[in-house]
Order: sequence, then structure tokens, then C-alpha cells
Amino acid sequence: MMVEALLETKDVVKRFGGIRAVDGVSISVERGEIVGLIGPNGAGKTTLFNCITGTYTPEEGHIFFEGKEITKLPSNKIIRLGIARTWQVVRPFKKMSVIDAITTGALLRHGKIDEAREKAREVAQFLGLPEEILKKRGDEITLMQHKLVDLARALATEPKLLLIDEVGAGLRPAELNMMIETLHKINKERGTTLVVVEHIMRLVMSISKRVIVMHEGKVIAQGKPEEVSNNPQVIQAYLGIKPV
Amino acid sequence: MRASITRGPILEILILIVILAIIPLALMGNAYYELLAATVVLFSSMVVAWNIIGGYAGQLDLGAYAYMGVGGIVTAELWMKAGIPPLLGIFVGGAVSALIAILIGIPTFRFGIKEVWYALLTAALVVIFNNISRLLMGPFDYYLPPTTGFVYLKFNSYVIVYAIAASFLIIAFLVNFFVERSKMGYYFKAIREDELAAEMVGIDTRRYKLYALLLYSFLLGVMGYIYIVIAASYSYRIFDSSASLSIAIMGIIGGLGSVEGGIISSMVLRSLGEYFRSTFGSSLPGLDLLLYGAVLILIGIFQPEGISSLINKLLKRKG
Amino acid sequence: MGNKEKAVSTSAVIAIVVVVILVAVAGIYLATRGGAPSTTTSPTTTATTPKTASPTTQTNTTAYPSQIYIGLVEPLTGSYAVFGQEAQQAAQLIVDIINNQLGGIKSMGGAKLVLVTEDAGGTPESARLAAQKLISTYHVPIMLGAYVSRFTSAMAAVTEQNKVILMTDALVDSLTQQGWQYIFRVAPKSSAHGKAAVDFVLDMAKKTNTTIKTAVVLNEDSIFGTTVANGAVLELVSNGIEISSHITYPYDISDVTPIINQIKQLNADILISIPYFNDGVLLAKAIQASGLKFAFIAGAGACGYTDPDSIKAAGNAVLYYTNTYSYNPARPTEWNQKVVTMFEQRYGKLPTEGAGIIFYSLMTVYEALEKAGKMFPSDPLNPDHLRAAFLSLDLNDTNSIAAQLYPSGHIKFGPDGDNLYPQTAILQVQLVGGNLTPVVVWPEAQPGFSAIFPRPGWAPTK
Amino acid sequence: MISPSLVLQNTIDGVFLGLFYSLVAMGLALIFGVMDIINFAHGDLLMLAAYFVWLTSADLSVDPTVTALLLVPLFFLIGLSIHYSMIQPVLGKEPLIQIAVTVGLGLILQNIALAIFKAEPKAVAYSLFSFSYSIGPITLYASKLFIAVVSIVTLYVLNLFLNRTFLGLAMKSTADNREVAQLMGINAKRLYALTFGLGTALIALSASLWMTFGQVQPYLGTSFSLISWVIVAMGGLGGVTGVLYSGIIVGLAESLGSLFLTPSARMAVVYIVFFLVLWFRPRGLFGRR
Repeated sequence: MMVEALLETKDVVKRFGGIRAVDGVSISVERGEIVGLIGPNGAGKTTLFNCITGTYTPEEGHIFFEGKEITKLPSNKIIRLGIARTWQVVRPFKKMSVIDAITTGALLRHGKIDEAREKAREVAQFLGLPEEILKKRGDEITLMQHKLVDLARALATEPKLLLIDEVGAGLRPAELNMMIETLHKINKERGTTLVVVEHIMRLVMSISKRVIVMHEGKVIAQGKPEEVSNNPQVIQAYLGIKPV
Repeated sequence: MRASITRGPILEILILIVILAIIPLALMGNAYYELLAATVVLFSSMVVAWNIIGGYAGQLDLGAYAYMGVGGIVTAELWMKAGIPPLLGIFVGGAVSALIAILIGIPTFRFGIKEVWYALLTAALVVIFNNISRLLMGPFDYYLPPTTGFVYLKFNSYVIVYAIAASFLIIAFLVNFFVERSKMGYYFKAIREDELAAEMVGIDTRRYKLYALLLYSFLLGVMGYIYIVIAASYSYRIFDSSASLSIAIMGIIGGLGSVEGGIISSMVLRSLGEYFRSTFGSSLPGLDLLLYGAVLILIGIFQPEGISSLINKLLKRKG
Repeated sequence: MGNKEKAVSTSAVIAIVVVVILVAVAGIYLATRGGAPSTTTSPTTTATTPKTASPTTQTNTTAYPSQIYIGLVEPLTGSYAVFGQEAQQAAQLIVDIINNQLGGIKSMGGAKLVLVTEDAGGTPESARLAAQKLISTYHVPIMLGAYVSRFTSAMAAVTEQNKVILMTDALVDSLTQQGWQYIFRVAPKSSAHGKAAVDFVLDMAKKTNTTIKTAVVLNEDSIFGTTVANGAVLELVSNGIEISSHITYPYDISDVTPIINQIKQLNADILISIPYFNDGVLLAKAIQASGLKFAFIAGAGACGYTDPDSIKAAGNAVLYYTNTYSYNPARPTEWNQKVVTMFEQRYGKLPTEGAGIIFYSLMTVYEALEKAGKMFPSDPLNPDHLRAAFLSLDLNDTNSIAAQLYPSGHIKFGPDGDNLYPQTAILQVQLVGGNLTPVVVWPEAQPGFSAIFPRPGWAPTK
Repeated sequence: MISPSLVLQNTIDGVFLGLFYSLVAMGLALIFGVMDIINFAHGDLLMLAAYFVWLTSADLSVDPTVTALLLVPLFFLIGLSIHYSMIQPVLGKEPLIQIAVTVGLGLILQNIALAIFKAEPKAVAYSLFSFSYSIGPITLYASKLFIAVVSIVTLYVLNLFLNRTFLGLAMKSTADNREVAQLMGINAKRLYALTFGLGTALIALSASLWMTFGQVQPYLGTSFSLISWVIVAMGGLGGVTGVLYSGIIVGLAESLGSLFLTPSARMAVVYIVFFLVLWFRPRGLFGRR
């Protein structure tokens, strides 16, 4: 028997009006991997994320998580199975304190507030969020801190698979380095599988062991970072010239 | 609700109870002020109940009097038609009100109606209830029997009416208190802050919004009968759009999610409104409402988080 | 909410809450059983002794109060303010007449009346608060108000409990059918308005040889509109007139054309319409525009067609329309003429129904106070003595001013507190010197006028 | 007894009423679409404009339709001043805050009107259009016909404006996609002010038409606010046509609800239709962001 992939999509199609935003995508993610998902604007990466997390229901195709079909499940059930995500634009709980926001995530697996709060603290510490930040409200912290809180909130749900959408956007070079380290740490120390959508090539190339390239809703290449970056189809896609 | 409770809030509740207990003593047996206190406290408890759906769960519900009216009318009719004493009837009234709320809430949340659309839907609900009850009950005023007594929750003494209204306020306050410290409270607030992000930490947002609606409509349904006792008669006009709006407005002025703010704003503004009515009613009609309007605009522009955040700021500055 | 504070277990809080609720429940229960004032059977409640503004006079039973407070609760804001504000003006005028021209309450040593007014606000609760405030602050023995039926019932909850006489200017029938002890009403109740509109039309039809077989009844759907319509329907049916259609609509309707369209198909002889302000003008304009013809269009209830604002707003469209009035401003009695002139001089406008009801209601209160002073000289303001005085009144044009102000000229209360001799006057919009003017045409037309019936331009079909 | 001709008559009247409703709601749709502002004072502005019409028409004996020429520019300016004083500060804030501020504005307008004009409804007695045509069993009311025609023409001109002029296109594209509009180099601040002014000016036009047959009292706005929002919600952001069609649906629901049920329950019919539309087409009948 084949080794079961953690996440597998088969011919997933999602349309908006006449546009096929995701056009027959089949990918698979193994346990423990860090996969980079790249492609020009509008390639369908975020839409694919939305299909996986149940925000959108794909019109065609199937999505499996740990061998179980999740294509038509509602988001909350999918998250419970062990998928979490973050967004390119942070979505903080502005009027809640940081620790409360993370606790909200932890409540998924810890029904008691005290336990959840304990868990939240643990995750915050793991991500290096300083104690004084935890009491601040969501609208009182910096962008980098926001990104970490979003990550912490997602991690607090104890996911097996974490989908990270352009976490580097808007960060300064030093912050970017910290973020790269943090992602590595999440993968190594917690064993969380990561799928990272990214525009910043430095980030993708330095953390991903495997890269999947999407263009106009389709997967056009996948492989090791160095292979992919030399692929002529990929280069053409990024330059905006249609491959013949 | 297995949350651990810290000492601070208990103090808060005790203070609230003590203040509410002192009020009638302070009124020195003046029936007018007793009645006023009962009216104001009942209004406050409606605002506190609203806080669950509006303040915590962030759903701008403008249908308070729809739920309150249903509960009140059901309780009154059960007494008059079936002889069921209101002491039991108010819970049936609350349950019927909650049931109707849920029946409407399921499709509403199922189809993802939120923000202004939810506000419009609930505002329309009050008009629909008004029109339909007009068809069912006719235009007539209905009077409660003159009987008084504990099981009828009807008394000649305003102090007791006040005491009942005050216990509603305490109960509504406690429900808020437990909600805030429970998983439900965290989930409500997450939904209020960002529904999509809430989904992504595994919250069944539809179900939790229904929970909020359920608690809110049940509490209002239970309060409806006492409203009728104070108003002395009831008719389809109990379904009042502008009164429903004023409940939400008090919640907004108080500060979303702040029970204390809601209590303060509703008590102060409702009493002030009554003061203006009785003082300037004949010379400056509508002055109280005009002032509400001005307060709303000023708060919206300069203090969008309501008076509770203003109070917090002042406390911080001092402390 | 930080977790550093010392945590207390949930059960402790629940225990405290349960104890508090138990204590509260027990307290309420004990209070209701023991010390609370019982229902109206007990004669020893607080308000039974007259508490007027001059407590010094109360030590001596033979001395009378120098002032008697009379409460007035009227809607001075909101959509009924039109009536309430006029009622307030009328009440002040009558109180001044009583104090200055009639020498106060003579049987009580010339005690003067003091009018205290409260705005009923927009809700029953605020009307109740208003009534309670008058009792708590001024200990009024008698109150008037509050035009709107649900405000009035909220007031009655207070007046009944405190044994204060409520002389109401609200017309809805059911108010005097609740078994209340202290409510009185001189004004014709709403069903009498509906009946009067029909009686007028049938009387005129007989006089002018007009055949009337079918009628359409159209009313705004408030409790007032509905009860007036019920009175009209009963009278139509008992006179063998066929009701082609009975349509109700909300008074704030924005478009009446669907109603007019429906009526147009029916070809009825007469239209009995019970409007409020808005809809009355809309209807009149739409009927004019539609070319709809009736032998007669009779309004029941006091507003919508013949009041000055409606005439101003509808113009020609309301020519020859009628309304039933609880008051006859043209009644040719000495005091009626006098009061109308004084009102006109003081406020620069003719009194309409809102003022008229207060004229005779308050003047009846005056007669009752005089009577009480004679019947119970030792304790005239005792509520049960007052009640007895009201019930013993039998007023007519020769023995009282109040009756001179009332359309039927006869006031006597039945056991339910309603006047046994109700009467309304019919006003019709006519052209007087080129101006649209409301004129009293029935039961007795004002001098120099007569009812214009049927509507000019109407020709009987077939 | 409901005859086919009566149904036809009410259908026609419902469509006429609906066209008027569309015009009333159009200003709101524009403001909400372009600025994302939730305006609950829309109806109260109409009430205010109606009083202006009454003041000019009743005392100066000018037909309500003529006063529109004066009122439309006046209300454009009133709209601008409201925008700069109250709307601009809450742009982009939470819906609740916007509702609070606009409800506050509405309360102020209502109670100022109550203080100045008292509670009695005011109407203009004289109008050019107090007659009707009869075509078989059908009656066409001149004032309704006139209102319907003016509404259609206005909506058509507005549609041209939104599709043919730079300013209109700017509004339209801002409504469609805020970011793209920013890229086009549109000065958002000025555009918002102009939009609010235009929306308010449209209300003044509706008020003039309303006063050819209706009346004004301080609480007139409340029902218009709700009706306008229902139309905007049902139309989605489908532009002029979306508003037009859902206005007609509301007009028909009201008119036929009156006929088949009772006029007392007509608003229940309208709002139940609204519930069903929102439940089953949450994005409105004509699409929404």
C-alpha cells in the first residue's frame, strides 16, 4: 500500500463567473514537509487555500486530508481535523487582548478556559511573543507582532497542517529573517506540516524543500527549488509570456 | 461554564445588587420615583440582554421588541385563556420567543446574512410582527385582570415590580457574566471581531450565533410580561420599531460588549429622557430625543467605543 | 480577566446567586402577603384622605382647601400632539373661567382650581409615569386625559389604585367596560360617532328623497377607527343598508390608490369614511382624481376632512365632506358662545374637538365638585364621595354650564361612568364667501346654513 | 371580490409606486455602493426636503414639481455639509458606528421638524396633476404617471451619467472595486463628497414628486428609510437596473398585498418578500460584492 499523503487534492476546480480560478489542481503534501506554493498574482493560490479550508466549496474534484474526503465539509469541521491557516492581510481580533485571541484558538482542543489559556501561553512563548504584548489589545501592536499573533492563534488549534499565506508581505528584512526562523522552528519542533504561499523568493527558496508553481489556476511545475527556478515555463509565467 | 471566576466580578455583582437594593430605600416611598425606577431598570435589563447578541456576538439586532412582545403576549394570553399563572407563563413566553427567534435565525445565519443586512432583517421583523399581530388580535387593547399576587407577578406596590425588574437585570447581568467567561463568550467575541478568522479557528459560527440569539430572545421574552404589567394593557403596538432601535442605541452608546456601559447609558439616558418629558414636555416637545440624537453623533464621531472606554480612560489616567 | 487574581470556584458564585435570588423571592412573597396594600376593597389606602396643597386647613374638618389640584395628562409630543396641545389650552381657559368668573368651588368656600399638566410622552409607560407623578407630587383628586386609549388605560391603572377620578377624553368604547370604579366620560364614545354619521346620512336622504341602498365603509385600522366603524356598520345593517365592502388600512398608508380602485368597482351609493389626518387628505385627493362619485361621503370621527389643517392641505378635494364632532362649536347656548369667543380671543383660532371635549368634561368636573361640597361638606374630596357626586349629577341646559357646552345638552352618568345622553354634531365643509369653511349642519344646522345633500354633481344611476 | 381588471389596475399602480420607490432608494444605493456608508437618515432627509417643498409651495403657491429646480441644488449643498461634518469622520468605521451617527442625525431632523412644524401633517393643496384618465376599467392617475415618468427619466439620465462621464465612471468603478479606483488616480475624498451630495440631491427630487400627492409629518422618514434599504438590499449592487427592478418588486408587493390581503398587512407582505429574497439570494437579486 502506498504511503498516505497528509493532504491530497484531485482535479480541484473553482470558478468565479466565467473564470476558472483553480483549474484542475492535483497536488499532494507529505507529513512533515514544508512546501512552497508560488506563482504570479491571480494564479489561484489563495483560492486553493480557501477550497482546502472550506471557505469555498470547489465545483469539481476532491480534497483528502489524512485519507478522509473533506471536499464538502464546513470549515469548522475541517479545522477540527487539523488544518489551520493565516492570511496575507492580518485578521486580528482587534478588541480582544492578544492572549484572549490566542486562547480562542486553543479552545478548539481544550474546552476549559484555564487549560486553553495555558496552551495559549505556551504557544505564545514558543513563538517568542513577549509577556507584555499578551495583555495588549489587538489594535495596539505592530505588524510583525500581528503576524505572530495570527500564527499563534492558528497554532493554538494544534494543526497538523498549517497553510501560510504571504506571511512575509510588509516585513522588514530583519523581521523577515526572524519569520523564516520561526517557520523552521514550527516545522521542526512541533512537527507541523507547512504549505507556504509566498511572493518573496528568498523566503520560499530558503525554507521549502519542495516548490509547487501555479499559473492561471493550473499547476505548471513542481520540484526542488533550484529545479523549479530554472524551469522555462515558470520563468515565462513570471515574465507574463504565455508558454507555447 | 466551567470557567474559574475571579474575585473582581463577584464584587461587581454584589455592588450591583446592593445599589439596586438601596434605590427603593432612597426613594422614600414616593410612588412616582418607584415606578420610574422600575421602568428604568426594566429598560436596562433589556439593554443588558441585547449586549449578548449585539455586544458580544456583534450581530446588530434591531428586533428587541419583537421578542419582548411575543414573550409578553404569550404570557398574558396563557393567563387569560388557559389560567396559567404568569410566574410559570413568563418562562413559556421566553421559550416561545426563543423558538421563533431560532426558526428565523436558522435560515438567516445559514444564508450568511450579517452586518447591515442582519440589522435590516431584524428591523423588518418588528414590522412584520406588528402587522401580523394586528391581523390576529385586531386593533384592540387587551387588559390584564385586576387580580394581584405573587403567582401573577402583579402587585399594587411598585417596589415589588421594581424588585422583579431588578432581578431581571441581575439575571441578565449574570448571564452576560457567565457568557463572557465561558468558551461561548470567547467564540462570540471572535465572531464579532472577524467571522472568517473565527471560522478558521474551528468555530461553528452559525451555531454560536444561534446560541447568542437564543439567550437574548429568551431573556427578552421573559421580560415582556413585566413590560405589559407596567404599560397596563397590550396590543399589536407593543411591536415598536423605534423602541427596538433605542435598545440597540443604548448598547452602542454604552460601548459594545460592556455590560456596565450599557447599564449606565440606559439608566442615565432613560431617566434623563423622563426628566425632560416631565419638565419640558409641554414647552419643548421632543427635546429628549433631540439630545439622544446629538449624543449619538458625538459618541459616534469622538468616542466610537462608547462611554465604557471613556470611563476606562478616565480611570487609567487617575490610577 | 487576567489569571493572576485569586480564582474563586464557579460553585461559590452560583451559591451566592441562588441565595440572593431565594432571599429576593422570599422578600417579594412576604411583602405581597403582609404589608402590601390590598386591592380596591380596602378603604384605608393612602390616597383616601384628601391631600391638597394646603395641609394647614386639613386639621379642621369644616375648613375647605383653598386650592384643588386638577391633573391633565395629554399627548403633547408625537403624532397625537395636535389634540393634546389644544386640550391643554382649553383646560387652562376653563380653569380660569371657574376661578375668576364663577368664584371657584363655592360649596367648598370658593376653593380655586389649579391645573397641573403632564406630557403623556409616546408610550403607555410614560403616560403612566405622568399620571403617577401628578398623584405623588400634587395628590390630585381628579385627573383628565389622555386622548389615546392605550395611554388612558395606563393612566387608569394608577387612578384606580389610588382612587382618583379619571375624567377621560379618550373615546374608545372599551375604556368604560373594564369594571373600573373611578372613570367617567361625558364625550360620546367612538361607536356613537359611527352611528351618528350613518344617522345623519339616512336622515338627510329621507328629507331629500334620495334612495340609498349600498354603502362602503372605510376606516383606518387603529382601535379608534375600528370601533367607530363598528358603530357605523351596526347602524347601517339595522337600517337595511347593504355594505358593499368594509376596508381597513393603516393610518400612515402612503398610497391609497389600491383602495380607491377597489371601491370604484363597487358603485356604492355612499361612503362612510373614518380617517386620521394623513389618510383623510390622501383619500379625498385620490377620490377627486379618480372621478369617483358618491351620493354622499360622510366622515366619522373628528379629523381628516373638516379640521382646518386638512382643509388647507386637501383644498377643494374635501368640499362637502363631513366629520362627526364630539363638540358643537356652533351650539347657540349662552355659555357655549361665550367659551368659544373667549377661546378664539385667547388663542386666535376656533376650538376644535380636542378643546371641545375638555370644555364640557372639565366643566362637569366643576359641577361634581360643587355637588360634592354640598353632599359631603365634612369630606368632599374623599374619592368615594366624589364618585357619588359624579353619579348623582343630572345636568341640562337650564341648570348647568357643562350641559350648555355639550351637543345634546344633557349629562347624566350611567353606572359604568359613560354619559347616558351622548350626542355628536356633524360638520360639513362648505364654501362660505369663496373660502372652504367647516359648518355645523346636524342635528341642528347653525343659523343661515343647511346641509348640502346629496353631493352636487351626483346623479342616481338608473 | 377581486376582478381581473382590479388586479391589472393594482399591478399598474404597483409598478408606478415601485418606480417612485426606486428613485427614492437610488440615492441611498449610490451612497452605500460608492462610500460603503450605512445611512439610516435617508428617509429623514426626504422628510426635510418635503417640508422645504411644502414651505415653498403652500405659501408661494408654486407647484411642487417646480420647486425641485430650487431644491435639488440646495440639497446637494446640504448633502455636502452633512458629509463633511458627520459622514467623513465615520468613513471606514464599523457599520454600527455609522448607524449610530446617522440614526442620531435622523432623530435630530425629526425633532427639529416636530418643534418647528408640529405634528400635523402638511400637504400642498394645489397640484397640476389632480386628475386621471380612464381607459376601459383602468384608471391612470396623472400624478402617478408623472412621477413614474420623472423617475424613469431620472434613473435613465443617472445611468448615462454613471456610464458615460468620467465622474460617473469613477463612482461606478469605486463601487465595484475600491482598490482599482485608487489606481485610476481618483481623488477618493472629493468623490465621496460628490457622491453624498448627489445622493442627497436625488432625495430632494423624490420629495418634490412625493408632495404632488403625499403629505409630510415629522415621522415620514422612518418608513422610507426602511423601504429604501430593503430595495438596496434586494437590488444588491446591481447598479441602476438592480434598484429599478427591486423597487418595482416592492411596489408590486405593497399594491397586490393590499389587494389580496388587507392594506393593514401590506408592509408585512413587503418585508416577508424581503426576508425570502435575502434568505435565498443573500447577494441580492442582482448581485453584490
